[in-house]
Amino acid sequence: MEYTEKVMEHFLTPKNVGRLDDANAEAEIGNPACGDIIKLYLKLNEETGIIEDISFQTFGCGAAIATSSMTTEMAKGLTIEEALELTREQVADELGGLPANKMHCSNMAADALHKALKEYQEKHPKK
Amino acid sequence: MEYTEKVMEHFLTPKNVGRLDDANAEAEIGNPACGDIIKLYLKLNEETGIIEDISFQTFGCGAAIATSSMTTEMAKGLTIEEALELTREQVADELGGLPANKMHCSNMAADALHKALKEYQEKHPKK
Amino acid sequence: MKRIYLDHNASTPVREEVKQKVIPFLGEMFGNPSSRHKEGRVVRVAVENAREEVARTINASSREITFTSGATEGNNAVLRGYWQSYKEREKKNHIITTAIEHPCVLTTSQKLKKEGFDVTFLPVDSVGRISLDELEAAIRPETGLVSIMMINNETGNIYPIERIGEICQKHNVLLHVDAAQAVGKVPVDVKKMHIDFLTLSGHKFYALKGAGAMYTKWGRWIKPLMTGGHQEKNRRSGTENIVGIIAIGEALKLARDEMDADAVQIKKLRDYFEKRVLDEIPYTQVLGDPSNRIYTTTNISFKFIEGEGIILKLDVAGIAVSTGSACSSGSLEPSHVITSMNVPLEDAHSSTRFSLGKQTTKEDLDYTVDILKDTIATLRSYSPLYDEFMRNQQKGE
Amino acid sequence: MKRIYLDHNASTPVREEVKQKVIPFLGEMFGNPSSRHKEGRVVRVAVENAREEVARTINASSREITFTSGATEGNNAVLRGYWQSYKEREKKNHIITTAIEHPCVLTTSQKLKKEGFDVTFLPVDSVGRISLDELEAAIRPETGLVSIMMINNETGNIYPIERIGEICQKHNVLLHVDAAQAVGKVPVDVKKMHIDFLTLSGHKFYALKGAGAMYTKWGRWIKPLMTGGHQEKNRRSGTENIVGIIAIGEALKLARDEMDADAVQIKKLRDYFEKRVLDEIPYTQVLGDPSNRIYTTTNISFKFIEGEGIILKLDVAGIAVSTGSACSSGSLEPSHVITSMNVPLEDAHSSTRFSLGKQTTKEDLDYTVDILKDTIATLRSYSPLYDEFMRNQQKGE
Ligand SMILES: Cc1ncc(COP(=O)(O)O)c(C=O)c1O
Ligand SMILES: Cc1ncc(COP(=O)(O)O)c(C=O)c1O
Repeated sequence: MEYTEKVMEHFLTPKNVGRLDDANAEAEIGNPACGDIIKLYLKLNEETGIIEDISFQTFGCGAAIATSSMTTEMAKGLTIEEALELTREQVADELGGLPANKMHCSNMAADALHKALKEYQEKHPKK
Repeated sequence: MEYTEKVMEHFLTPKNVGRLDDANAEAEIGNPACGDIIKLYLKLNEETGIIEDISFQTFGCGAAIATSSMTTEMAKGLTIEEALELTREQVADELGGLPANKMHCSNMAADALHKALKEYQEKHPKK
Repeated sequence: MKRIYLDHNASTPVREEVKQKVIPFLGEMFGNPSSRHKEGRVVRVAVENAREEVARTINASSREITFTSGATEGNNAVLRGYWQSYKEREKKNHIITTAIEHPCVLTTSQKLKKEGFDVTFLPVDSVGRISLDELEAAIRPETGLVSIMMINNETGNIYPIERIGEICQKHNVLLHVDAAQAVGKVPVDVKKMHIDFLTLSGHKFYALKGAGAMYTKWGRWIKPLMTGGHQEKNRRSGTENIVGIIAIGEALKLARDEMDADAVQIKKLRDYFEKRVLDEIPYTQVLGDPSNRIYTTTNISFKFIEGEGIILKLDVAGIAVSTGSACSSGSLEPSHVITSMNVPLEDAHSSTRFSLGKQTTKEDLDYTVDILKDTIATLRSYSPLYDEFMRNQQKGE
Repeated sequence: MKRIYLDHNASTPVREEVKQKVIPFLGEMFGNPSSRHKEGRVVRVAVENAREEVARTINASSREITFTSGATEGNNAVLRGYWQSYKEREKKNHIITTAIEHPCVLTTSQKLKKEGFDVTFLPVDSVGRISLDELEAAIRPETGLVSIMMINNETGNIYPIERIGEICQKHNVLLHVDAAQAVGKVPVDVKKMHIDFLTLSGHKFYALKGAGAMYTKWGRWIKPLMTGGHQEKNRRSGTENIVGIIAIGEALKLARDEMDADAVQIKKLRDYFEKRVLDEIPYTQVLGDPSNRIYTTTNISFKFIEGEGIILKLDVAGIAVSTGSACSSGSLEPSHVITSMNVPLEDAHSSTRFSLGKQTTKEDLDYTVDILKDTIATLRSYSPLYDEFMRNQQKGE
């Protein structure tokens, strides 16, 4: 089991780490038992629905950190609708692939993203 | 399983090999199934009962040849009574020992000697 | 980049003397030890000398030593062999082992349990100790075998084999000891410890991977795992791993003389390292039994983070360590050894094993502490658990 | 004294390229391939490359290759694994094998028979051939496995695996092939030959003793001999014999390219040697099937004498060979391979195997013939059987 260079790059120098103080959407996914917790913070433009800023905090293995970083990079600038179409597989592909046993439990940032966006949509129903 | 130097010496340059044309006693022991056949030829002094000459022919492994050679060497010059006391163990000891699995089936020359002597005694009962 | 290897419990480098000793067996000494000719005999003699070294190291007789492909094979041979022999004899179908055994004992016991064997897995306390009273209480008339490791590979905990041996003897139960992490590092005496079966593995004491040995007390007999040629007096068929065997002989010969000095020297370094880590990195804890550990090992948990990140970052900085974290092993659960000690999951996931060796220096460890401080701080800065904890701390103040 | 090694079927020397290839793995490349750090990863990559070489050599895919401690382990793993799996599934408890298998197949089958397995041992004819009609006739609805060697180690006989594979496929029976004497010497194609399980051993093709591999066709599953860590995708637990594995990879890579030339070159020498011996030493006979033999091997019986004496005398003269004689192996019976061919016992006892290798020269063989002539004459001069035979001859004239 080996990580690609891209995974190592995002693990060693992750983008968008930390809390986002002016976030208007967030979601947490995972638990310590499975070894991964991912928390996403989003700042959505309330008019356009565009993700203006996004950040993460992750407790997890190298892949969990790298996929979190990559997911935030990929989601930034997308509309809610676009971001809802972003999949785990796209994240993994963008990282040059993930070891098979990392696909499931360490690649949950896209799920956290969808969760945050759906909760946001519920709270901000389209007029 | 290793042979002693003495065993190798008697195997490589055995003493008293071949048929004895003026033998007055002989015996064969063993069979091809077990892998060893030993044939002894003796020339006994009819007066004194002393083994004046002795030789062997052996089909068998290195130990069988070496023990045959050693047995003939040890028996030469003995009286019948003395030769009947010669044992396999003495032969093995004189050779510096034999591997355990060679003690039984490849150390039969003493048995052949006893057999020859007993048959001789039967044919030449003491007066 | 210079590498700093702190994973000696996973595998040791081959020591130079051992390398030199085995090289002729890659060249002119190539005979099959079962062959009768000179090429075979010289190798046979070398194998028997190595066997003698193993025997001497554990106070056994060389006829009690069988060479194997490692401790995994040895432990399978004992457990499966005992099970096979039990099935033939239809009695004593209960064995006792512990929750903290190496997978080759633990998984094998679990599999035999499915096949009808009765197995008790003794629990451990929060530092990984077993209770001798519990052990004794678990012995029943149908108990035939106790299987306990001498030193745990993850925590370094040392188990009281001599006292366990006395208990087994008192109740007429056989004792199997997985001594893979002990032989070559601490004195082992199969007689004094009342051991019936013992296994060891070359690559834990500077010999080669894929070769080991087992001790079977004279008079004990278990069905072999493999049958065929008459190698190893029928206790283990198959052409022998000559270089592996020669390496074991040489490595143990050297280890016997060096053990005492190592115990002083490496312990000093380990204790120094451990103290610096605990002093200089907050929310950090040693896992295992500090008062009863092998001198090579320290297992430390770094709260709020997952272990794989630690080993990856250390690796990038040139340092090799291992972790009990789930993610790292490819399984989904953290180390069974750590979880059986009831360590909270967050801590279990960050458990990191540093295992020192003969070549480890103070400079190596100083560098490691520096890198580690940075690594832990960085990974914590990513962690939602740490963030939450710090916020709660601030609120509390 | 220069030694002449003519016992390559017992074990080959390690070839120089293999030695050079493994030496770094006794030095800086010492990691445990299960470790996540760099030390582990580089070794993991090397192991996977070696696996790829094995796969390529037998036209398999690398996921079908498991490394073992040799062919004895491999053959035990297949037979015992099949038996274990059969017992679980409660069907197909009949296997077919032959009378001339290596002891690791023969003895293991006999032991499993005692445990309840139903085993047919196919007989062979006077040159050691099996009958394919008899094989097909032996297949019953409950037959699950056929186990047949590709090349016999004593006679060098080659068995028609492809045709056997077709028969097995037709009757939906699995095929296990002990290819220890074949791989690295002749082309092996598991697909074309319809093989389900195949075993090989490094020290038969200039790699190391104590390491081998097995092929398990994708989709087949048998219970492993050893359980524990997750090595070899759980098909064979235990830390890998790295030097042994690397050696296998390198040796097979080289062997694939050299096989065809060897087959021409070594065969020429073997045939030359055999002809000289038969021409120049009376009462001498080749054992085995001259029209279907591996090019390395000739097994010759020298009437009226016992084989141990031959190998001892040749050894003293610097020549290493082996014999099927009883005395030589430490057992009391001559080789089961030779006796199953109904060779008269006197001839069986003198059967002497000469197995040539890549380094064998014509000069070596000329010297061997000279020594052999002398040896046979001397030993016959000791033999009561020879004496009797000659006297009868003379009488007859
Ligand atoms: C305690 C213990 N037992 C058994 C083993 C397995 O031995 P091997 O690596 O020889 O398969 C190991 C090491 O891996 C170990 O640490
Ligand atoms: C045909 C055959 N099968 C199996 C084996 C056993 O293999 P190993 O020497 O690897 O135990 C051998 C050689 O000894 C052999 O010649």
